[in-house]
Amino acid sequence: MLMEKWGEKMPNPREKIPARIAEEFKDGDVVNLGIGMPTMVANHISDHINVILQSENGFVGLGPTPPKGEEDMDITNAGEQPVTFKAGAAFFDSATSFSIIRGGHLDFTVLGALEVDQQGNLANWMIPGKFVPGMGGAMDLTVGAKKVIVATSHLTKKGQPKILKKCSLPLTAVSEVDLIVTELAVIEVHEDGLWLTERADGVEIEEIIRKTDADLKIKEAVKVF
Amino acid sequence: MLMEKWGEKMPNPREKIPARIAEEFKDGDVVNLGIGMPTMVANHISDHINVILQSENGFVGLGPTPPKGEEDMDITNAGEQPVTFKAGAAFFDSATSFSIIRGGHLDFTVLGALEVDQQGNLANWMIPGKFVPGMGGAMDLTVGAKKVIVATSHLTKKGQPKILKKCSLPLTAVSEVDLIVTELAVIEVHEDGLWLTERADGVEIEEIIRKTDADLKIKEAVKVF
Amino acid sequence: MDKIIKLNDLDQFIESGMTIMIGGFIESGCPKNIIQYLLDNEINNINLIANTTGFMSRPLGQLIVQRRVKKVTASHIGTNSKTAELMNSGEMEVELIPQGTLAEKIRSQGAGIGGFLTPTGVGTKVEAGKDKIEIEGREYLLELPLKADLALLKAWKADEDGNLIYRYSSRNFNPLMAMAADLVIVEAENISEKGSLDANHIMTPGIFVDYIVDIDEI
Amino acid sequence: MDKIIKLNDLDQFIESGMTIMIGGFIESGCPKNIIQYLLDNEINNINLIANTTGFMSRPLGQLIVQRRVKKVTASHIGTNSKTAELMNSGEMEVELIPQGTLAEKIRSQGAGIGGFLTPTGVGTKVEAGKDKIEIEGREYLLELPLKADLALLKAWKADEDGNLIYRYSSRNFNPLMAMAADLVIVEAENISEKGSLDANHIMTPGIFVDYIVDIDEI
Repeated sequence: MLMEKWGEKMPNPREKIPARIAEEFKDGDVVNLGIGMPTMVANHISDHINVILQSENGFVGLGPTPPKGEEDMDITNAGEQPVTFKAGAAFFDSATSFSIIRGGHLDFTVLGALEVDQQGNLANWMIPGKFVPGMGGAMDLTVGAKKVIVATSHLTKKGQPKILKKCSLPLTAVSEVDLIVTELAVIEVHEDGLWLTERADGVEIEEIIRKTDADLKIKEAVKVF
Repeated sequence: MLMEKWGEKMPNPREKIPARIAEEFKDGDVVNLGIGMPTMVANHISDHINVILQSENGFVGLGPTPPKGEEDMDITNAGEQPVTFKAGAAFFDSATSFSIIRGGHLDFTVLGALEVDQQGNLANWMIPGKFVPGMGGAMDLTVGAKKVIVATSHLTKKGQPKILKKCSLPLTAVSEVDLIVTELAVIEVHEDGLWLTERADGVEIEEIIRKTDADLKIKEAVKVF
Repeated sequence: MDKIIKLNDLDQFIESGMTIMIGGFIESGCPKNIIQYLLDNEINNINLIANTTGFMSRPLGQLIVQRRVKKVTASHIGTNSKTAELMNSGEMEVELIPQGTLAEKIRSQGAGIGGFLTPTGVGTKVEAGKDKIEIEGREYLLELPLKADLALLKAWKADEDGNLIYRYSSRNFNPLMAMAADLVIVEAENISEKGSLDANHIMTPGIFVDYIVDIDEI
Repeated sequence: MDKIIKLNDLDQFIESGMTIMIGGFIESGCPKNIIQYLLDNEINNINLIANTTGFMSRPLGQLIVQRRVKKVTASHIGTNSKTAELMNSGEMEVELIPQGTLAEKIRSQGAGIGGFLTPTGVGTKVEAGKDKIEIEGREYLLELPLKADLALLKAWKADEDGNLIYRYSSRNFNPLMAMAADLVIVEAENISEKGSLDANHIMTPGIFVDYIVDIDEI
């Protein structure tokens, strides 16, 4: 894994978050990456380990996006974007796909968030009256994966905290989130609440506390990422 | 279907019963044949219809026993006897096999009996303290198949009736039997009890009544088979 | 029994008001030619069961856009904004189900399972109206089977018996729906003669399939 | 990660007292070389989960004959008369489960299903100790998942990643058990290099498989 250094005052969430999340994986892990920013985690996985990507629509062993003109619409990810598959891949039906997800065979799921709170609750599938895309596979993924990583910008587009004392939006799952990675911080979710373990290079702990609407315990030695 | 004529006073159950049962099937039916006498039904199915045989161990499209020396022990029936498979056969796992069975995708199951009664109850999997082979697939088959046919000798080896007012042995399933075929009679199971619809050639109705320990309603025109 | 039919033969089997399962994930694995038939032939008031409502520019999505659906049961409707619009205006009912639960509900119907316990959705809106059962200290929702009058599927290869093989990730919901509907009609890219597919590698046994539409015959 | 091991490497993974699922229907699809290893290496007190107890003359059946099993969970024990003998003498516990229920209990474990409702066994001895739930006027038994420490499987083809293909009716319980045990070890007739199996036709994805025993190495 190439550990990039970020000089900017304001880290770019679209690069910083996926890069940091990719460091969590070890050789042989089976990982499901959600649509959007989580998908970008794949670009940052070290070449020195074999991480097996799983997709809800029914396969393990996803490879990178094919070159223009070589797309095969029978080989797509859960967002129906064309992908490729690696040697050793396997395809199956939706019941088997969710057996993998719900049956504890997935080491990690990486998902986006509308809100996440200090009980490890996640809300990412609807804003009542406004935005109702549906939960897709998110509820199964959060309940079933051994470890749930939330990849999210620290604030909403309007500048409001997304990490809260208690989610106000309809939940995706209760107490399932294990790790929150934003462009500013890495926060672990434990039984006793949220622990700030890492801050982004150039970002002060005070700034993270200010932009977080939850009780944040600070680890003795907060690392820089 | 070759309708054979039976001249003997005592019809041979091992031929008469399977031959009569085979007449129940129509083109396209999916049928599971139990171990023993039910298996022999296959030999009597008309060449003019395509009946698809299913086996619990995971396939549809069973064909006849292979010639000596051409057995393949990866192609066996539920009794682990070598069989062949026909063009159009398909193999699958045990969960799918019982999805077919329990999910209502089987038109007929043909099973043996220790006892069968006038409520359509069947006992065929254990004699407490004596004989406990286990139910295998029989409980799923009786509950799941659209039509349950019992193939049995009319009397036990000791000359006792097997068709009873009420089973005394542990049940395989409750009120699931639709048709009972013995070497003496064809008996339909209805909500109002047992109806004798056919008698074997050379067998009097009185003999059937005498050898049956259940209330037997007699159809207006009892046919000869 | 000859299972091979033409698209025009569908008028014998499909009518307005049916509960119809449609295979596919978004549009991948969707029987787009059969769906186009529904669009061209004034099939309305569909009770649709599908993983998503597709893209608005494509056949599955057009069923929503052209208001052919009275109720849709799906896990995700975000790729077709018309779905939320008709839901909000009250013109169409939408039932959202977690994707794994949706798959398992369809499988349960085909497998003769009366219901199943899933941890998915516990503590969320998905709980509403469902029994909760605790097993060894963990809570589960009791979810019930989902059935249909008709399943419309897409296969890569079919033989004359209706044995099916799907290609890569276009398999998805198709094999599950094949077992959960009273009538099963398949759109196949390739149709081959009886016995031509490897019996080891058939993904949907022909006993589940009623008709195969020969698309080359269009 | 190298998944290919030799039979002698099994001593690192298998010990007496384990709950072990063994694939196969009677003996078809049974990993007979691995079972012979258990026989040859004093593995005892096994909590065995298998469809049947096999034939007395063959490896699976010999586990019973040689009293290696403290409890067996199976659907049928009629092919091995020693099973009933040890059951009746109280030397071995036997739990009989309808075959479809056994398959579904194993699948449930692998699929993260907390339990399922089956009509099989209602009104019979199988009811004992189980909750009965009525859905739309029909009674069902609530059956719970079945898990194991170890699953021993037999495959026809395996690649280096542990992707498996089974041959004809030897598939049976193998793919279900592959998902229901903490550790999964497979005996494969043929082992081929990474990526050599058709991704469409893999029956057990390699993510479920921990080790593949190379039988040719014996």
